[in-house]
Amino acid sequence: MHRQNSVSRLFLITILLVVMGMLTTMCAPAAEPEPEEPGEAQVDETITLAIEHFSVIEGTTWSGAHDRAGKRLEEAYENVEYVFREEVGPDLTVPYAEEMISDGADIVIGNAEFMGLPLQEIAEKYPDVYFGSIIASDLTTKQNFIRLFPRQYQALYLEGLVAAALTETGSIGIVSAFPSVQVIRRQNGFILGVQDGAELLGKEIDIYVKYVGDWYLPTEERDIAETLITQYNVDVLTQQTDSGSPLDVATEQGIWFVGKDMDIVGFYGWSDTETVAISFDTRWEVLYDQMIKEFVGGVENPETILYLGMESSMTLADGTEVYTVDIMNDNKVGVDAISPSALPLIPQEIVDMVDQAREEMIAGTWDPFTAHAFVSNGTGLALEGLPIPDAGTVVKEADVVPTNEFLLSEFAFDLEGVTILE
Amino acid sequence: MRIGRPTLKLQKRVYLSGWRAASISILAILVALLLFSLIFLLAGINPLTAYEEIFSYAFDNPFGLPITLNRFVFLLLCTCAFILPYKAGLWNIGMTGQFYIGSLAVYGVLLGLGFRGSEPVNIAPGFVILLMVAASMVSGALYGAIAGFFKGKLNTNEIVVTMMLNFIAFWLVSYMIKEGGPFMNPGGRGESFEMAASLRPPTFFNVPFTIFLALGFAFLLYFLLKRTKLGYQIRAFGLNPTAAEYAGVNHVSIPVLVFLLGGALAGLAGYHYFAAVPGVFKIARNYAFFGDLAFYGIICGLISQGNPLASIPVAFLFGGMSVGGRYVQGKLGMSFGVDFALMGVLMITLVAFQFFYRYRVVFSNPQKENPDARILD
Amino acid sequence: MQQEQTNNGGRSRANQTRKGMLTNLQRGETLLEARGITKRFPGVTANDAIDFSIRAGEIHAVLGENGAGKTTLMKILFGQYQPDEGQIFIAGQPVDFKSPLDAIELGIGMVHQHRKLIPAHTVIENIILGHPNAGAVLNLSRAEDEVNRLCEKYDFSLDLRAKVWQLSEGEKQLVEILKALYRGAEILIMDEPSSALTPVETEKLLDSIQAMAESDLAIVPFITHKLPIVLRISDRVTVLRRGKVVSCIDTRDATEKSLAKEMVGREVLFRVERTKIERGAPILEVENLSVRSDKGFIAVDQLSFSIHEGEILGVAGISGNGQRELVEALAGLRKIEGGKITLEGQDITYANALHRWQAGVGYIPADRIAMGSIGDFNLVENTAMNYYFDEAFSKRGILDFKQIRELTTELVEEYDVATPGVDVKARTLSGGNLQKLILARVLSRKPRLVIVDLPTQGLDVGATEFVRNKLVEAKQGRASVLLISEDLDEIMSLSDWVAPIYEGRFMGKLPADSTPREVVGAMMAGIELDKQGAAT
Amino acid sequence: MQEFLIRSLDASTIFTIAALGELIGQRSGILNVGVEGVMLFGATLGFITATTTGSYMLGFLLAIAIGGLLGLLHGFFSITLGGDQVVSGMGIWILGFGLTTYIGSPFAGPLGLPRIPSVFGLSPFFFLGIALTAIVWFVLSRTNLGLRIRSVGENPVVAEVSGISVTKTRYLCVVTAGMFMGLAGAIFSLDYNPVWAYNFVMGWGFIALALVFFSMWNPIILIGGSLLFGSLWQVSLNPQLLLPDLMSRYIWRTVPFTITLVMLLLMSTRWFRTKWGATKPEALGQAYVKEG
Repeated sequence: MHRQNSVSRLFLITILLVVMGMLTTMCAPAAEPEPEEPGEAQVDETITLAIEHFSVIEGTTWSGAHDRAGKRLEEAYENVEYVFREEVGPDLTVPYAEEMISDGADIVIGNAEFMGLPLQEIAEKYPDVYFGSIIASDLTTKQNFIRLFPRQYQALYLEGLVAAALTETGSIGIVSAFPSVQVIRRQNGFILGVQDGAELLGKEIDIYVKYVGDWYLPTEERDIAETLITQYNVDVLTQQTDSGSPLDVATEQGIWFVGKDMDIVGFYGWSDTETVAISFDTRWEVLYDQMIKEFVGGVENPETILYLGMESSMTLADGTEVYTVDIMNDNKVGVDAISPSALPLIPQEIVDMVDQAREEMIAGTWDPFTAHAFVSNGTGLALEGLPIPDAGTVVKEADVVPTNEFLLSEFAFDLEGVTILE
Repeated sequence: MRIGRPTLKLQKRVYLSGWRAASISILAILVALLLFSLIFLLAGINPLTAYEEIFSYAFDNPFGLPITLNRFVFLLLCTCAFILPYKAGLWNIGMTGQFYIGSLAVYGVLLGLGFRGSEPVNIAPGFVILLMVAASMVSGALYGAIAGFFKGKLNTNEIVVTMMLNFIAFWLVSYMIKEGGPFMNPGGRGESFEMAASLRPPTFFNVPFTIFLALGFAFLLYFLLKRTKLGYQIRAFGLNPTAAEYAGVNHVSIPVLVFLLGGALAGLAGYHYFAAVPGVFKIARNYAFFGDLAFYGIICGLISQGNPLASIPVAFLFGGMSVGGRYVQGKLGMSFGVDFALMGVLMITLVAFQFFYRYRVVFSNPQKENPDARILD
Repeated sequence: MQQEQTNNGGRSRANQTRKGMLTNLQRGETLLEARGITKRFPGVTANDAIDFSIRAGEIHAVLGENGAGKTTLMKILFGQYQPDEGQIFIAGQPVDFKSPLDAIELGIGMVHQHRKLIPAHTVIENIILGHPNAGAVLNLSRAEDEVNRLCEKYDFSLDLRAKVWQLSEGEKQLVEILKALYRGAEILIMDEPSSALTPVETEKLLDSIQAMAESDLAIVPFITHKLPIVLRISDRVTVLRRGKVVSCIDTRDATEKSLAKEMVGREVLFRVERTKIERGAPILEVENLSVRSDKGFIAVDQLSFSIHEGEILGVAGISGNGQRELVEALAGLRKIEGGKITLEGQDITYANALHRWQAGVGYIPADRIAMGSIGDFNLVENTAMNYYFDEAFSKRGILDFKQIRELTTELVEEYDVATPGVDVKARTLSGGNLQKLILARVLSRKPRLVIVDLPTQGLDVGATEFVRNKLVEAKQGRASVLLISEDLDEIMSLSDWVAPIYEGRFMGKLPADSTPREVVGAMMAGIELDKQGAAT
Repeated sequence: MQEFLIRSLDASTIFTIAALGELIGQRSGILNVGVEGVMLFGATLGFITATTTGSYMLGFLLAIAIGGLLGLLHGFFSITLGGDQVVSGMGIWILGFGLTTYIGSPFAGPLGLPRIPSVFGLSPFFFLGIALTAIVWFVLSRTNLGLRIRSVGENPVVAEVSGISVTKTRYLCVVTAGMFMGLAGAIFSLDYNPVWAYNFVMGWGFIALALVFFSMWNPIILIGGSLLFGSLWQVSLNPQLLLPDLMSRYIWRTVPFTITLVMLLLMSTRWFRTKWGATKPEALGQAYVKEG
């Protein structure tokens, strides 16, 4: 009896699915076709930029910045259209990409490195499409598969200078995800800034890094931020994680916060300049802009590694020129981005130094990673065939230009002077 | 009281025909979709358009259907992993953990054979694939069996044990793939090393061979429960453990066995998603997402009322809903979470409709039934 | 509709004003009257136009086979069920019970056959549960004082702080009576009050009941199958059959035989023919068996005995003296603490339940629903409980349900199980039919040792007769039978040997045909007796 | 060290209040495995209300109300409809996870209100937690209502014949339980971590559920368990403060769960049960259908 029961139930459910399927297919032609906008008859010249966001857009700095980049390009160029998918997992990467391509996407970006491999694999199948993927450490490319990343360390260096000036306790804390090349490289930029600032001001400054274990663990991030403040006397806090919790802790505890990836005060209004002393903004649009230009130009062999810094820029629809990365806070850039409440606390020499270093980086005449020696702290992330250099090892001398390859895939040790907390 | 007003009376069903059960399920799904229309309406979207997008993408789209099928295989395995203990009266909330551990075992095999991203030499890829499948199942089984063993031996609540094991497994994966862990990606970016391309299993329309395994296991499970001695013992134990024990069914080995077998299937889901689904081929950084997805196996198992065959269309539907829901959100520019919300509403509606499997509503007319209005004072 | 609502309101007001009215009544006046009570359940009419009355000061017995509608009627009188038709009157006033609360308020108390107590709670907590004057914050010492006063009045002794699970069955019943009295019961409905009590406890109970009836106008309708008790104690007796009142007579006009005839509708033989079988080889030998209870104390204490081929050993005792543990240890369901169990020379001390089934043990448990059957399985699947492991019914791990189905059909026929078919779920069977099915299932395996625990508890006369005869048949088939029962008549009439059990030990092993009933009764209560029956 | 303790206590407070709710429900025989879902609802709706109206009070009230409402829903499924309680609980969890993700997404980010002031350095809810524990303990063990609740959870048939409405009592408990869980969720999102983020309760509801089993249905042991878990949680996040260089931070993170597991196993042993007389409400998880 029971058997009959389930079999016919199964049967019915199958029928339901079939019926639903039929309904939808039958409905499909009846459904109104996408209305084509009358003005844009020259379909061929429209460039569709498709971004696959690995996370949610709303309320995140990383995907939020990519999303804004897409929208800005759409505004800046009449013939650029931006489409996207959110929270794209590895299994969705290819189907979504192919679906968007079938809908006319010309450039497909995966904004997390795990999308690189699958996109790279279908690149040959779609020779007329440019593919792009974020670099965290992998540098493999193909003729139409481009790796891209901004030199965020430049802005982080400037933030470090400000942070050094602001700390009174001499302790700066970083709530960090987990050791990886990307995280360590960015932290190193910040560390160099702090150290230069400390030297200039004759301060003793400790930098504490505490890893949470993942990019997005709001509760743990909060708890760890609290630990840094209460146990390590940190009075300037920054993060290499994705949730808003560390910022909230800084607000609550009345200490300075240094932002990352996006101008959260100006863009999300999550906090104000009473807490956020400085932040930096990543303009992915500069990188995409270069890809679009090459695409429009019909370049068959575009540049496949785009590692752009402040020297590169683009002009937005409203006429402002934006650099790939820049310090930014409350919609102001450059030294103006330093919080008005923080500014009085910062010695003029630091402000000058920030300004000067920024100008030189925009001009492309100076770079913190070129200028400084890389001295190992003996900590970091041991990669395959790349053990962490012993503490004190000078891996790179000052004023030597590090290769992109080194920075992007091998720079996995912490710089001397930082304390990594277990 | 029944006096003077027409009443709805509930009658316990003595017998539920298959057609009725099926129509109740379908009605429940329709009601859920109707309820969810409200959310589309609030977002200013025509529900019909939305559902058309959802269903056509999930079930009738060359790009969407493979995702649906891949999710379906995953869900079906997790559903079967839930069903077997469920039939023995036990709740496996630990598919997530078993799935994680199964995934780890797959990459453990690769590491052990020295194929950390490199191509296998001297060993046929087919053999390595076989090893990976076996490892995922064995490890998932053993991890699952922990809960079964403690349930059988100490009568420890298996819901709580499997839950704790989920949390533990979650962090074990982190340990293995991050920061110097044995499976760390060479770039150290929070996911495991990539599986060598030659170890990718054959696919049919972008769906790996695991679909046949999953379907096969569902049928096997159905047969096991229906016809075999073991299945009989499991069902007896599930309906009345005391009576089963009286009849000689071992109260330790049954819980261990069902969790062992259930864990094996959940472990296989680890192989499926992280070593067989196109585009993945590594323990993904967002492995927690798939861990959460495994929970939907519970829902599918409950809706199919513990019937492995009924769970096939149910898992297919839920796999499609998760894919279509996500798609429609991006397509129609809704805020994030449509897919989760849709599955939540489906779930709660189906829970409510469970009632109608057991009762039927009878309208009774008091005028006819109670001629004496019982006015007595 | 409006009018009816007013009536509703009026009725509940009337209920309130009548509170306590029963105390003013005189002996012999009709307290409670039920007219034309009809209650239907899907498929059955449990009560069919029943008229019933209770007078002040009387002990009124309600007799009937299982399924005759006694319990339904009592539940209606107690407000647990609402009748479909008919009306209840208290002191001449119509009343309408929506829940037991209404009945309790009007002075009706109920002592259930299956104890309605919470084992994890203390005696006093059980007594005050639901009491309207318990107060928001519990004042246990005040309640204890009040209950102690009641105890003194009726000469009960009870530790009010003890947890109920620690009490004996007799004490538990006392708790129920006290609970009803503490709530001000004037009418006490007792369902099978003497089941699970020792003869000694039963005597004491009957005395208390009589005392209550005489001194206090506590009115006690008394439901039982036990005719001697009915004859001894009641003033009037109402006999129900198939939901209808067959007769209502003064007890002094009734005899055991006449009542039985009315209950069953035909003549009943009360004696099962005891056939003597030539004493064969020992089947079951138990040496120094010790078993612990769930609570961890020794429940079976160094027990040694043997049962020979073709013998019935009756273990007489009040539940809770280790019978359950003994039976479960023999069936392989409970870990033993020490000792040795041998079945036909084969050591099965550490064999599990399955091995014991295969070795020839057949166990018929006391709890037919919780242990003996699986309610959601159909009859075929229930039969499979004792056959799934049988090589004859499975091939390479796959069960041959077709064959089991045939077997079930045969058994259902042979054992006269009343069922529409073998595809119905076991839960739809009545107690007697379920027991027949279990019996059929177990005995058809031709076990060498039959362990049977409370085989006729809760069964009606017809089913009881059937079950007992089947046990005797098994014995004639040269099986040995271990019979556990609380019913001394059953033990005495069926067994070859009687072993009264008390606190985990046998008080002796006596030949059933030459031992006076009273001796066994006394031993069950733990009194050491010599063979002559005098206390030592 | 002091701050470390404070964080532990703050976390324990949330476990305590959510678990207390669950305990009340379970004592009346209703198992609600959807604690996480109710907490997510309470947290999200409380957060949205507070952030849009600027009133903490409204936020908490709404969270408590939605908790009660979900309790009512669970009650409707498991009491009135007599459905399987685990099924209903799972449904509530999945619904909570799904709907709050959708509803809350537009509100992602910090709350943007001044912090709730602390009392003696501790969150005021810590004291509320203690008070609620004491009240729940008192009600359950010393009052008539408590006796009723316990009776309904132990044996609803007995309770019913004693004149107690099983349905009413269970509804009362399950709604109260939901309110506690909703409140716990709101404390999480308005006080403990006032930043809305996707699925941010991250399993704390499930931990609360485990704590109830751990507590053997005793509010006093429950608060002990919460404190233990809260401290373990902090230790596992900050091993360098107590036991540096012992093991990987990821393995540390498994410690609270492993210890909970070990404790649960220990409590399941015969030795422990006979010694401490652990009492699971006998009717837990069983539907009660009134006869007749």
